Amino acid sequence: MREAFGLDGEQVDPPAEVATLRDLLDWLATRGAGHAAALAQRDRLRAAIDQKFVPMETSIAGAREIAIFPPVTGG
Amino acid sequence: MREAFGLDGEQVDPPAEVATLRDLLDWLATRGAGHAAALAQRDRLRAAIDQKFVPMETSIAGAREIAIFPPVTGG
Amino acid sequence: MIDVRVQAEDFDSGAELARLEGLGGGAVASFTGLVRGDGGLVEMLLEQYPGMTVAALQDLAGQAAARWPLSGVTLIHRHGALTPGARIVFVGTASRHRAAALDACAFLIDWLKTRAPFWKRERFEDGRVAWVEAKREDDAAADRWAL
Amino acid sequence: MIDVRVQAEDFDSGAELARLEGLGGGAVASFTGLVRGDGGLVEMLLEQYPGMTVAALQDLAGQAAARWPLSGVTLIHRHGALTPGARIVFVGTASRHRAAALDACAFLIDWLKTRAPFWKRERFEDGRVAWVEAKREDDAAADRWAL
Repeated sequence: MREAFGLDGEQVDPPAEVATLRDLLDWLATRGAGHAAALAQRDRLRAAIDQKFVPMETSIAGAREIAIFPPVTGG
Repeated sequence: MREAFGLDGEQVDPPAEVATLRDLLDWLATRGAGHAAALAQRDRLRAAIDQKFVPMETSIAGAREIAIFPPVTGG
Repeated sequence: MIDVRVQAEDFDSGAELARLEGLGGGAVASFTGLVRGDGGLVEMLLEQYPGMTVAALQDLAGQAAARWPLSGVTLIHRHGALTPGARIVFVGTASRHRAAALDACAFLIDWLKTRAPFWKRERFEDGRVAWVEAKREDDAAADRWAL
Repeated sequence: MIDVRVQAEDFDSGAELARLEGLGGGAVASFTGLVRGDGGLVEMLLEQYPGMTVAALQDLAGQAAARWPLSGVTLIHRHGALTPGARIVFVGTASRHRAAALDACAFLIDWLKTRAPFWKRERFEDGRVAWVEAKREDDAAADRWAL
């Protein structure tokens, strides 16, 4: 993700209708070709809000740190 | 088994109609109260011929050593 | 007794096993994952999401302890650059009952593969570098433990 | 690499684990069974059928190696008088794949429980001595591996 976005993290201020993580990904994908490509296989991505894994339906209200990951490959 | 039979092993010479291990157990059970009691739960017993586990249907022809066990409890 | 560690250094799986055996539990199961040198692999780089990793592993260990009667759980996961043959991960479980120890151990490694924030990047002899792709079969293995 | 041992002496499960980890297999699973001190147990006496025991364990290890792609199998089973906390049995498996190592390890301990010629006798604080009864659940656990 980091390589596809071309950055390690960014500060964003999404519009009010962006309520959930899924909304946020949809909105981020509109912000340039790199973002759209990185977010193309969106159904495989996972996300964490303030360092806890959460489903894509989760509200982003009040979130300080949102992380978007490709599928993990630990273990 | 050893305690129930009251012995560690015995030399037997069963009649010709005793063909399989199952026949042998049936025949042994007729040889006294201790034997009959030890062999009462016959369907739970296992047997080995010449130190290999075999099913009760196995022929005892040519067997040198036959061992009859209660269910094992190793591991 | 839950013991979770995320570290760059190697660990002594034999000592971990002995510690779990000393808990008086009757049954101890373990799993060690190691780097395979397939296809000319020279190095495996394990990246993590540092703020989250220990908490995620503690959560997994806690879920195992809630599902099975365990007297001990040890989870150790390395990060950083690892060479072929190196230990990556250790899962150890102690219980009164063998099924609980074995099942909890298998559960933990399956869930680690799909729910712990680690990513692997491989570097090969020919200079090629590639992120390891998540496997559908790992998702399937993890899903069999779903409630 | 199949290594089967039947012995009265204790063994070093950590060293066994390290040896399996050194085979380059990618995945190592282990199981250790220990004497539990339940109900005032003072001693567990493990009897075997000596002429048969090693061959029976070798047969089990061979069956595991035929069913899963294993680079190593270690089976150690003790006999004689053991006290609470003592190791009874060690099963270790190495493979390229974690499922093969884990499944083969679980298979081996399940089949050891029902197909290896060992019998346990327990002696308690109050002087009581009793043979351990085979458990129906052990038969069920072994049966799930039937072909």
